[in-house]
Amino acid sequence: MRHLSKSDKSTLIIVAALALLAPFILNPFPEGSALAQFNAGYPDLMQRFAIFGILAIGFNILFGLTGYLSFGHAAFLGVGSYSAVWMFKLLSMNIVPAIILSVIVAGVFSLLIGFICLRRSGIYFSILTLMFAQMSYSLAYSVLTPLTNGETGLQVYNDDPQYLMGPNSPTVTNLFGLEMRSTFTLDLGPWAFQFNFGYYVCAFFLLLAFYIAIRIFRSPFGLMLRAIKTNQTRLNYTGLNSRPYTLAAFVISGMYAGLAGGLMASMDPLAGAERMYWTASGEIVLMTILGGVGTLLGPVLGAGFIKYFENIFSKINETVLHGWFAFLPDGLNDAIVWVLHFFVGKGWHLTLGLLFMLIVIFLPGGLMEGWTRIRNKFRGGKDDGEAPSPTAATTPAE
Amino acid sequence: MDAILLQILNGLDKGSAYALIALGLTLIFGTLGVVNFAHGALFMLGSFCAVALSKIFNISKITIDPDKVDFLGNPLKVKTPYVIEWFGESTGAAIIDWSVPLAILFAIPVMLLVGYVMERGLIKHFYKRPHADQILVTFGLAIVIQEIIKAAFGANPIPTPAPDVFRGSYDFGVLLGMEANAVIYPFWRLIYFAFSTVIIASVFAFLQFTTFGMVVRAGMADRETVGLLGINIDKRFTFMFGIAAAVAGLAGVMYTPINSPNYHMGMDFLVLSFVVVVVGGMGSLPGAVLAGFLLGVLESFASMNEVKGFFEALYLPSIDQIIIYLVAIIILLARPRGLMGRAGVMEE
Amino acid sequence: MSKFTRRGLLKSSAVMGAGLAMPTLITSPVAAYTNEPTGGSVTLGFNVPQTGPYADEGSDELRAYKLAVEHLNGGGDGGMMNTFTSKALKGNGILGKKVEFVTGDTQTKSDAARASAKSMIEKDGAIMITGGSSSGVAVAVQGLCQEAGVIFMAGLTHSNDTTGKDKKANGFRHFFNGYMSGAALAPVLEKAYGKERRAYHLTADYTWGWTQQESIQAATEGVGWETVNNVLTPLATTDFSSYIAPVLNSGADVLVLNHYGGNMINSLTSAVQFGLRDKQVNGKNFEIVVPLYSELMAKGAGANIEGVFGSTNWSWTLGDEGTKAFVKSFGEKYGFPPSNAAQTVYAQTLLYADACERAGTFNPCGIVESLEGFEFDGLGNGPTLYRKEDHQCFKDVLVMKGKENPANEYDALEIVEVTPRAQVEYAPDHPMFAGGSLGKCNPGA
Amino acid sequence: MGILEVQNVNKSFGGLKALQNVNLDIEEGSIHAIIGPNGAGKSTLLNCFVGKLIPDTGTVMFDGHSLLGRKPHEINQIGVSRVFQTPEIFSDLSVFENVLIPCFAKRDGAFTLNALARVAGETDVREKAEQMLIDVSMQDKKDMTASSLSRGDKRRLEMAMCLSQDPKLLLLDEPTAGMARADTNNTIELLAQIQERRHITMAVIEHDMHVVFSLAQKISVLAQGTVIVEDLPENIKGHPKVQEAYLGVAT
Repeated sequence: MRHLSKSDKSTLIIVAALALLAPFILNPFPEGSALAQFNAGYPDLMQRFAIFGILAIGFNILFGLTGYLSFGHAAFLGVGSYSAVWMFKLLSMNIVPAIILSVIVAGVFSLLIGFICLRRSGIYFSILTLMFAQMSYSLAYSVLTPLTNGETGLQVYNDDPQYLMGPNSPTVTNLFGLEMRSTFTLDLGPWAFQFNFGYYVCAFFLLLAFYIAIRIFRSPFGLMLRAIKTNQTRLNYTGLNSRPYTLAAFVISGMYAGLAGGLMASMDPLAGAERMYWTASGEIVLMTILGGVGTLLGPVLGAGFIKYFENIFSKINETVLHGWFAFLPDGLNDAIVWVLHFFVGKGWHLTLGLLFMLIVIFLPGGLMEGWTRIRNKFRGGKDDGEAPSPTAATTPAE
Repeated sequence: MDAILLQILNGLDKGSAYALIALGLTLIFGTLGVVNFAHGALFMLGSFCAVALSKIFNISKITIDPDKVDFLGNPLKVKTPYVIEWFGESTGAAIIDWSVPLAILFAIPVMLLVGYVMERGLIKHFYKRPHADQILVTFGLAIVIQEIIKAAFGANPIPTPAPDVFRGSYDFGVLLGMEANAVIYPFWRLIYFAFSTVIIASVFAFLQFTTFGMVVRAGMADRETVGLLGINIDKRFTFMFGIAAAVAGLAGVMYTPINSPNYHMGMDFLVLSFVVVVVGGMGSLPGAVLAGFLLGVLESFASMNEVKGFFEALYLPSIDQIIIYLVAIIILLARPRGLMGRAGVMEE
Repeated sequence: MSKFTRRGLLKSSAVMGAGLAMPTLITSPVAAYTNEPTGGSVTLGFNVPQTGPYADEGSDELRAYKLAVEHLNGGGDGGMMNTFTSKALKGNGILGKKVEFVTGDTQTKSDAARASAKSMIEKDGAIMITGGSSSGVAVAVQGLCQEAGVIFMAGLTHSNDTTGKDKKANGFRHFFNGYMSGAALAPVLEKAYGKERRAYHLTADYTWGWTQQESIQAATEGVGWETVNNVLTPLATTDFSSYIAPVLNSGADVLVLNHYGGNMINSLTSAVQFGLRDKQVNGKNFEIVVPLYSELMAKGAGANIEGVFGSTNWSWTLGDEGTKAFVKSFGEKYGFPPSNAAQTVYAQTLLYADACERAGTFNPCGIVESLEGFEFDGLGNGPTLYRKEDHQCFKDVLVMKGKENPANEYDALEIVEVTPRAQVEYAPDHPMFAGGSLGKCNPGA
Repeated sequence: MGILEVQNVNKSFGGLKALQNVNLDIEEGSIHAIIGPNGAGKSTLLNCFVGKLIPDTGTVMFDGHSLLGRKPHEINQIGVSRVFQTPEIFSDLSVFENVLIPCFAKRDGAFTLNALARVAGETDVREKAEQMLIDVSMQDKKDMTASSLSRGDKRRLEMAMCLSQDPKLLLLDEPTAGMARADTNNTIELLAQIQERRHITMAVIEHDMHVVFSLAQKISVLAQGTVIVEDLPENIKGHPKVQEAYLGVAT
């Protein structure tokens, strides 16, 4: 902490506060109310926010700093998950060995893939990573079924060896006995706030990941990575070979992805091959760009944004819509519901697609740019280093 | 021998589809410098032009047949398509039967318009933006187009067969003096191959032999200089976007009888078409076509039982799943800019 | 109608009791089992694909779920509740509690399906999860429900594994499986095409494909057929031409397509394009078999399915009373007949509600007990048994054929034979279902 | 013995002979200009210095090392810095960060895993970077984004970046190309100052005679791929061969 600048420290503290109080912040609406549909403060989604936040932060270390756009990052997430589940199957349901192994395996895997892919740059690099990820997916889905359990996904069975399982060990994922799923519900008036142990484990790792990311951003290493993005020729004529730097960034972000994968399996001990499909990699890219490439907080926001839509908007069905507009006369109610039903429930993809377009058209620096703009309006234009990277913000849409 | 011949046919056929899509992608990239993730969606839109036309032909007049009942016991509603009403049984049925070829005429103006609107309304504003932004916005657009089609036509594939005369297959084996059924190939796929070849040839001829095309090519090589000559290159590039959309659309129309179209077919092709473009070399039209055919043939050979068996003996089962990627990776490692790419294009 | 969950009700009343003026801290009362309903309503979670290739199948399942909820709450004409042999359901909800539901999108991905099921359990307080249209999803969600302590009533899942090596005490499957398809199809195929046949299998290269292929191969070899080759096709294949092309020269005279959904539509279309069905091999007409049919697949494949044999769980064209009642209420509400996916999820919902009534509790363990070994009729499939050993329903299986001249798009398939239950039964420890165990019912909490 | 020695270098592309038997000898501590009309082979020669092109025959030796086929970072590591025709700077970064990078590179050398743990702005490196900015009088523009600088300032920044590595040889490729007169004069002045203060050897490839004659201590004239004259500036001015090469007067 002592190495951080003042503004970084305050960012970290804000993130820590947000993470700690997430069960309150994400549950603003009382339970009975119609708006309770928009509450996101339940364990699974909060865990996902944190996990995908880690993933996006890690991706941003590669893409945001070096400009190398990997289209295959989901592969490392998948590999991390598989290794974690294997640890559950072989040792015990304690998440510590699982998370350690998932980070290591993802690191080794990304070293291997990065070593090959980083021989090329630009779109050639992107397509190479994409192809490696697609191969991993195809193989995991079919040929490698003994290792991955294919279509169904790898899970823990009763007859697995679990060599470290004592007679009294918990049969669900835990941290030295503390179960990930244990939740304490605080009923406060009409609100019910859920404090889930698993979520706080994820939040701890999120903060750790965030802190490391700040350190990397502010280190000479981070500076070199940003130099690679803006001008490789100059960097080479400064006596530096950019390859080791990009490879290190690639491996670090691969390890972040592995950590995310390990955590995902720790919260829910199942690893499916779809986790590695190219659309999953694309989702990571979208999260990062949507939030703000090269910013510290952006990727976390982007991850939250997409996961929120996936989990909240997809669950709004016509019955819910009718409920909301029940106060309107029948005809009008039906008309509104008819229009809205294209955008929620089975139409949530449409809303997401439209929002992608709107954000990238009007906020070239992603959500972080929106935030900076709003803040500048109120504060009269002070900037303390969390502005989106200049490349993303130089050209407005028109 | 017969098996190899068959797979060459298959490969050329598949390859022609890849080449057509990659050609359009490269046209857009080469002229406008835009990475268009919505190109697969344009292909899909083309297919749905054919579906829509066949639905239009099937718009029916509903009469009640009191003698028959439907599954609920209500009087049966009999549907007679208006085209049959108007043009008589045989002509009407023929029009419906020929809806896919007729859709070509329908798709060209529609796709040109779609391309034009897309370029003027959206893509234009992204020329100077980073490629990542272009990817994001076109990906968003692709999702939106898909979802609109899904809302209108549903998620299930919609069978849109070729005209009756083109059903069945041609026996090449007999032609080459082999026994019957040794090498047979469906008529419609042969037509698809021929059609693609013609379209590819026309695009090249257009760029090579017309003044318009020459200006566009010059613009692709050096946009500023052409602009300095007082030529409005932007207008021509917009038109090329329309052409690329139309090429994708036509590829889609003709593809409908081969596989029933569905709303996400564009995404299925997207990854592969990018692989094709990159293997061909970013910005190279001949490269895209060459890579399309190469990967098509390769994929077909990899799916041969003999080849699969050979790799299985080497403990490499399911080689057909990954062969394209493997070969593409090797090509990219051996040739840094794909088969025919230029230096400095999208390498930053 | 504003959405009042049982939780909201509980809390508002609790607050009133404690006095509105002071902010009050109340921790949840200890429940006997996960999401024990305490208010006047009970929430079911319908988890179906709403995006992705199976979205239409998901929509059809949702229609059936809504119909079932309406019937359970005493609305509509009661549908199959009137023909169901168990008369425990009274049309006043379940155990007197009004039935409400929440929906989620599985996206046909295990991850997304589990996320959406979790949110229904954790956020909406769903007491039972049902749905799905692929085996991967069904197995993944079934595992989740076992851990969370809620009941899972599987929707469309055909893999042997769902009630084989991945079976779970909290999970129940009404739908049939790959083994049953094979057992039902083989005799019909023998009758139609003879004993002397040589089959060529194209199989989707993943778990469901493998188990189905294994089942069909075993069943057809049982009636004397020979298996020439089994070629695995990658899941992502869209153009099957290169797999179809060598079939004709392989000496085979039957092509078995172990594909589902888009894969099946595309492979069948390719096979027909290559003119396989117009050819003669070994002096016999070349034939194609699609072991698992669905109405939507038939619709997607269009005229290509004419004369092609396959199997389904149920068909709206059946003549029994249950079927008639269901088709009538579904058809009147939505204007077209239901698919077999719709029927299975409707039946599952009714079966769950009925089990609650008979057990007198929502406790998963009570429900497991009352569903295990339960015999019933009147839900469209004839006399049916929920087997205790593996939670698989045993009932008649339909062998279907693509109709030559369908009258309309819902009439693409016709029933060839209703294979009696006895013929498709197998021992719980049959090798294709070996491994795994139900474990103990888990009430959670 | 000069610090950069070029001996018998030949390079041809297909039929075109771009360089024919080129010999050069750049003395340590001097400013040596290489001039010549368009197409004389200046760029080809420069590319042979930096490893981008490998001559068909001949050697390019720098301080006892061959430069042939070396990668840019290796060439830099043995003491060659390069100023480009259009300034190559890290345009997305701040002016200070631009200078910080070569300072770090000079101190830490190649990548080590250790670098991951270090923190930015350690005092010694920061001080050096500050000093470099003062040397090119840009300390007041320290926090500006590099891309927003004027052309002349970009050139200064690039110079500062090169100098912060204490090179033995500075290669300058048309350092004043595309500059306004005032900027050009500033750049000349800056180069002269640097030469005076640090005695760095400079090889200037240049078009602009004004620059060449204000700076160079020795001039080589390249025409049609060969060095036609190598002499002191005052002797070059009226040299008939030079006039012929530039004006194309037939003999």
